[in-house]
Amino acid sequence: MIKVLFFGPVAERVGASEVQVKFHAGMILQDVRAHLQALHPEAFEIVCFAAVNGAHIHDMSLPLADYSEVVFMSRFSGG
Amino acid sequence: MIKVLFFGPVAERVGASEVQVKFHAGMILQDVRAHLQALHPEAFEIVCFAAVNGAHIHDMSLPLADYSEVVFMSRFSGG
Amino acid sequence: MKDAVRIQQEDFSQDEEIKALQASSKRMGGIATFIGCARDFSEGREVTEISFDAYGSMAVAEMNKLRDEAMTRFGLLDARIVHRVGVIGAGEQIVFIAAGAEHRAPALQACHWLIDELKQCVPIWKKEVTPQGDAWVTPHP
Amino acid sequence: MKDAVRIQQEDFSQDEEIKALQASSKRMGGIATFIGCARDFSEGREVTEISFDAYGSMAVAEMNKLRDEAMTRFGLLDARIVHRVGVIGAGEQIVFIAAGAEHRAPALQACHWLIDELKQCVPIWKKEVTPQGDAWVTPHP
Repeated sequence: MIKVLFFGPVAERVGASEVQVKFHAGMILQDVRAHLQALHPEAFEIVCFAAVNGAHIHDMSLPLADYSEVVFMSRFSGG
Repeated sequence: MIKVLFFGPVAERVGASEVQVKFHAGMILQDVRAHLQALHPEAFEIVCFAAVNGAHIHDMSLPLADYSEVVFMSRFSGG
Repeated sequence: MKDAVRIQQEDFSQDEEIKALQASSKRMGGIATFIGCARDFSEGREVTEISFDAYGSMAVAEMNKLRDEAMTRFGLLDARIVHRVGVIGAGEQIVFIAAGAEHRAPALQACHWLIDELKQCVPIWKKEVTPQGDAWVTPHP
Repeated sequence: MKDAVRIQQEDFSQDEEIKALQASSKRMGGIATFIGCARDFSEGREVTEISFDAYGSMAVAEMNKLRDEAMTRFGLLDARIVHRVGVIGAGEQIVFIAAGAEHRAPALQACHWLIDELKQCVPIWKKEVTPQGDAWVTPHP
């Protein structure tokens, strides 16, 4: 199982701060993104960054391990 | 009478923080400076700025009024 | 002593933070700080409060990375970064940055660099609560 | 409330100064501060304390002029400048500058400008007290 987290404006558009995506062998980050984007197109309009296990990831072809924590994030507005 | 003040390193070299200089009609700032420089040459080696009544003065030909407050100062080192 | 890098709901004290910073070295000649505050007015709208959401674990990790990089890049003696989350009223403090160095220029430059980088790199989002409704803030690129 | 520009013997509190600064406007989004501290080491010599002499009336007048100019030049909402005189131990605070603006860049720039100008224009002199004797500090040109 992949745990996917959402925060701030993305969480508001998804309507949840956490969803689970079923893991399968050979899964890459782009698979999770494509799956969720189809379900929540409006939320993914504002997604700019992704993180896996707390690290920024730019390469959507990154292979995922089971139980990874994935986050899709909009532009930050802290400070 | 002209009141002349010294601070910090200049006061230390003069050996006083205040001296009086006798006023005379037509007196200019340079007169006071020349008089004191002759008495305290070592102090005036480090003098960089002069003030009259609390305002920076660059023109040594400034006429002085009786009871003016004159200060000869070294480079500042506050902060 | 409190951690040099923190995310917390409660307010912070500059006096406490500065004391903690100074405790790291008596060679510290200059301390620059930045405090970000909740304004009561933004882009023409009255703002009654600001609500913050954060990806806490990653935010703290990113803030620690920024602190480490600033220490090296500007030769700091110490630095601290505190960001509040939750609901913050108009006029209240949001974020605190302090940079201490032997001389003033690197402290001032590091402080400016840290707040600019924090806004770019740290996963925190703000929502402005106004009488006309709430709105997530879209940062200017 | 204490004056925004002061010369005093006693220590100051950042919390108090920041509160006073913030009280001037709820539109203040960024506050930059600079604190100068007495180092225990300077140009290779151990320093036990620093003693300050000031031409008080002119120093306060010059600090007020700097504050006014910074307010206009950087569009600040408020600014404060406090400088201590007398004898200050190693590690203690000497000078405090705070600049508050709607946004962070002018606050940070004004704070840097104010401490640079203060060192140039304000008639205050420091003497370092070391185990080898006292020495007035000659500023680098």
